[in-house]
Amino acid sequence: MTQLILEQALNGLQFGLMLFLLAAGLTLVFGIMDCINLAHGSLYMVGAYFVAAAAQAADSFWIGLGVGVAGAAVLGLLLELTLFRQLYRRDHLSQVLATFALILIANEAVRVIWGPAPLLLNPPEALAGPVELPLFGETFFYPAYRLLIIGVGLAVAGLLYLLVAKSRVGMWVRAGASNREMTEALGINVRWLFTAVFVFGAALCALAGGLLGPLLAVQVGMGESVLILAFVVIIIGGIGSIRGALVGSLIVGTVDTLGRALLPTLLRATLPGDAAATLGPALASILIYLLMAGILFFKPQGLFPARA
Amino acid sequence: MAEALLEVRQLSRCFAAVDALKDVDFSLDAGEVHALIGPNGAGKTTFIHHVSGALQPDSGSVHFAGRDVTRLAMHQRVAAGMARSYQITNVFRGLTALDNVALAVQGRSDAGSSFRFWRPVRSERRLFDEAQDFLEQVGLADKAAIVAGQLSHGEQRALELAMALATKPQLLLLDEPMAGTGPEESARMVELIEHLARHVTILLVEHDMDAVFRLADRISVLVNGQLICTGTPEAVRNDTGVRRAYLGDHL
Amino acid sequence: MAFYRPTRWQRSLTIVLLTLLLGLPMLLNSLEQGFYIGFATRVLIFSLAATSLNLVLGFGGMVSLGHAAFFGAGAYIAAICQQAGLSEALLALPLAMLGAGLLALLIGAISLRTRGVYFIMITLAFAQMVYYLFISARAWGGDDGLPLSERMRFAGFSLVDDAALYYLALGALAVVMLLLGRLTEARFGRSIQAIRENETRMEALGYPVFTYRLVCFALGGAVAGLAGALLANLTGLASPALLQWTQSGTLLVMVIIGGVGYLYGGVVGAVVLLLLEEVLLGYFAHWHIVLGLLLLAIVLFAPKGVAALFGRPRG
Amino acid sequence: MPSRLTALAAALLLAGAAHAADSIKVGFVSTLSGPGAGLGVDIRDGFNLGMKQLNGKLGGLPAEVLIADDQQSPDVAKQAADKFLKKDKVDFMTGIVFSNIMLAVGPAVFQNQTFYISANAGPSQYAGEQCNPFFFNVAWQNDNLHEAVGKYVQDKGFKNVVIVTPNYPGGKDAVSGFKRYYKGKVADEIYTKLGQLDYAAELAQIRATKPDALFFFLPGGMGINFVKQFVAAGLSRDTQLFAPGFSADEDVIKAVGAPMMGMFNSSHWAHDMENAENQRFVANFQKEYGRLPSLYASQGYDAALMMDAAVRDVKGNVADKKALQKALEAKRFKSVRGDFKFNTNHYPVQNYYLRVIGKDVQDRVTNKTMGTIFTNHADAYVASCKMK
Repeated sequence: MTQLILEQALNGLQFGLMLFLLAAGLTLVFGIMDCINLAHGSLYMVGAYFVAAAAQAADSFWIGLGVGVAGAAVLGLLLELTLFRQLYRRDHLSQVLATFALILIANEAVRVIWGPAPLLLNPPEALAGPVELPLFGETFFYPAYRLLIIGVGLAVAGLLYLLVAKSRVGMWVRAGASNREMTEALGINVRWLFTAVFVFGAALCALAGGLLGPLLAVQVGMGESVLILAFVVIIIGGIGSIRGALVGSLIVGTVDTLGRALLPTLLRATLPGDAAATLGPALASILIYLLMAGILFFKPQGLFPARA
Repeated sequence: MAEALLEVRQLSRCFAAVDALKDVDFSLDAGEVHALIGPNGAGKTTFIHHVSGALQPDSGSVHFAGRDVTRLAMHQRVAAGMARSYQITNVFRGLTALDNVALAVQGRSDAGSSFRFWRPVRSERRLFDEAQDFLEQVGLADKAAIVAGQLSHGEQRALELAMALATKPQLLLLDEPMAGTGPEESARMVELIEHLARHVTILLVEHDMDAVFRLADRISVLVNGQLICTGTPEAVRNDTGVRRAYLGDHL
Repeated sequence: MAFYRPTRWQRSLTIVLLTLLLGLPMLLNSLEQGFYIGFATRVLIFSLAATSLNLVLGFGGMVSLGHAAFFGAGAYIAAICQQAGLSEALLALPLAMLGAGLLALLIGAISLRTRGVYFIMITLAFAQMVYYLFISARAWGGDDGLPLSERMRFAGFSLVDDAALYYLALGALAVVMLLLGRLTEARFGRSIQAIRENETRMEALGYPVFTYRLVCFALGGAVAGLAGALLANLTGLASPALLQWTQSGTLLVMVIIGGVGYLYGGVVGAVVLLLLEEVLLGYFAHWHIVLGLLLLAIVLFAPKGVAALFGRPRG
Repeated sequence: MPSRLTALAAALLLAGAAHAADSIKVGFVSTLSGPGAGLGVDIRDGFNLGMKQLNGKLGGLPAEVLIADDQQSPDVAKQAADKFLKKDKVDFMTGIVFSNIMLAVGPAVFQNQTFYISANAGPSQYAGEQCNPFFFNVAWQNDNLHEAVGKYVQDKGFKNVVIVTPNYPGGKDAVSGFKRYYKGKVADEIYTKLGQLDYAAELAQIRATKPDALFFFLPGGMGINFVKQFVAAGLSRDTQLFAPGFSADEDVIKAVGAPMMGMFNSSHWAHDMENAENQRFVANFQKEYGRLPSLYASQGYDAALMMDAAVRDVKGNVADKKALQKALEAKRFKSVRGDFKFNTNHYPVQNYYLRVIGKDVQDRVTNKTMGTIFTNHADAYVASCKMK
């Protein structure tokens, strides 16, 4: 039984860290530029397509990942310079409409370029099998590729934490998140800070898209469902705070995975047969929304509000 | 002494280690004009926010007409008869002056509920006539059809007064009515407040000392969130503590 | 901002349009194009749904990105009524409105405690929660949605014939537009518009601002439920796709194209969008790119939307 | 402004009014995007290959095939079908992949008295009490392939089996079919979300139950991801994988490759069948599309041939529904999977074969036919079908 719990916990950690890659970019764009970006999911999708296409062309996962992330960063730069600079000053309604339009354009453009069927993206050959670790007397199997994802996720989280907490640029980012007007007044070239944050967010999206591509499928519309989870994460964590995004994504990741895995078996033990069958999946899928509503009830600004 | 209309007991509130208000005791008798003065940042506007319900205190209580209103929301205190104006003019800039006041009349509990979905408001003559009266009271009778945004600053302050009056309050909280008004506009505002004082109790927060000493029956002085003295204008003028903490030596 | 006042010739235009629409089914049948009666009914139903969002967004000032939850809930309630044997629309439609209205009351009570961006995201998240609730119950058809075995009857008249359902939808839209027209000019309408403009000032005038917004949000939800119940009858299926947040986005697009805060904003937006889709789909399979570019143009260059040409705010 | 709108609408309608009387129209609605896209694309390519061989004619009359993508959503499928039935007034419809979509679209098609030739979805409902004279299935009844695997797993003496299938009608048919012939212990029945792609949680659960065999029915992209993750989790060492033909065919093999080696599955068709019709089909398909045909492609191809034979039988008079029904039931065409005949509920009665995935003579990883599990096997629901 302990193996099951350990494996599900690792699954939760892996899912949480991937959510963090998405939530980090989203919460900064939100916190600093006060701009709601529904098209963040589309950046994740387009990034995954870049990675998949590059991986197929170069016939190597790693080159594909590198090229894909760089391509997404360039796309992020173009988008930021042309559209988002106009949007920062606009009201939230215009931001919602403009970014919703971006989703429509992105989904159709991908369908035109790569066709409606999903793209094939295989993990690197070396990591296709499981890793065997001796644990509590038996050997514990865990897919090597998922361990890679956990590793990359932790590395990026560490890098981001150092960048935001310790570096000068990070200080500007935090200042921008808590009070944008004051930051501008202090003579920081906020325009380029916004661009840098947006591009960095886009790159993180592509990284998540590329890493999750082999586990999920690189297909049209893959961004929409994961976007909701990213929103829930930054609501829980507190808009504009990297720490909030990290804690929020780990909470959502583990609660969602453990809920989906353990709840049905838990309910089956307690409730009569068919009630558990219907209640189990229902409760598991809305667990994180109940969690969000609960947290907001006590802390309406999320756990670590950037804006005091 | 007349039964106190408003009583504030041991009101304290701190914002992240800054004691904005510290154990403030304050009382206001019916029919009185009680001025609250103090240097910038003394906590005057914070005090009014707590009396009007915009902010909740850490400790202490607010009693109005004998009832403990500390936990009541702002709109409930307004319904109980407490109206306020804002330091920075806060009117519906896109609506005509008449519509602004009509909204205030419509909001009153004795003017019928606003949860009405059928009868067009334009057909409720009584509502607009009453609004016109309040405009007359503040001298804006001829500006009824003008959009509030196009009125002069002084006229907008007067409009805000009319809206506060339209809620038929027992107590009127005036937050620096003279702020930003020119000499003859503030003179007209003082006359206006004198006229209003005859039938409504007023808590006046103001920097303009001439207006304060002319209008106030009693004056309280707030410095660094603490009430250092309350009394007649003469008593306050000669109080050494006030002089040193607030007016410096030249008064 | 000023209180919304329809222009003088808007009333006469509405009457002309209404008579035209009454004759449409006969015209279509004579042209042997029965399919377009169903399409016209779909446009009427989406006009109703977009108008319900316009009440919440345009007049109430609440940017809700979860309005599809009530639209879809209405469809599911109709399907569940039909499954339970109640196939009389005269009862099922009000039931759908009541159910969706209560759901809106519940979600509104929690969401309206927040402001700005948080409100947008919380309505989005709650709508997603409603989506998961409906698709996880096997009794309600799980992922495939809940089919209606056959269309309901309205006061005894069967709705199986497309024209009958068309007239029911037209009647519902006409009644709602009449009520909404009155509401916006009545005390409640002026109050929520004033709250939209300056919430603190209205609170300082003694208005229980939270309650007004909640009632407006619930009313919008109820009308969306009505539209959902009608759509379930048209398509014969309460489909989970109705509850998805991208559907909320589409309704939002309709209101914004049509003109936020204009009485006919929802109707014009729905007509323009659905007609554009029908016409363009024939010639350009990837028409969403055209729609996306059109929306960007509207946001950047014409924020007031199409209906701005109709009811210019007076004063 | 609105008056111009209604004028535009009227003009548009007149353009669509002209309707060619003497040609055959086929409405092809299928899943061409999303995880199930591979299946829909194969059916379409198979159907188009059939039309190409009949040089664009059905029963001698010029034929027009209208194609629409249902994006694996019952809602979109209903709208597309409604347009084909009412606006384009098609004579035949085909192409749907998933049973939940078939059940959503069926009623409108039958009410419109249009014949539906299913090239894949064979829900138990249309084989049993809801059977309909206007519904023909040229592929199979959903349960059949699962029954065949159930019988094989039972014969091979596996004792502790886990079943994994999506939570939709097709999935439920799979479980009932498998358990009709497999009498051993079922350790766990895991229902996943239709379209789910990450099976980490389910795989951990499977590892905990330690089954000796695992039967999964996950079509298209779902199957691809499941097998890849199953092998990556190291479960393939001590658990033998079984699947019906449509979770282990060319589309899955092309994506997963070597890890599929040694996997048993059942099917009513295999590309290495000797009959002449099949050899010609496999050769032409490879020439046309450069890949081996999957069983979906063979069903799409058969659907085209079937329509052609029926239209020729009624000499083009598709308006006579009774005659057309008789012609379809007579099945005067030679199917690529050898001979089969229709049961009273219009579902096929045919053989089911055992296949195993290995390397063929050109060293390609593909299916090899091993033997026959069922001969002239009928579905289990025909008794409750009261169609005269």
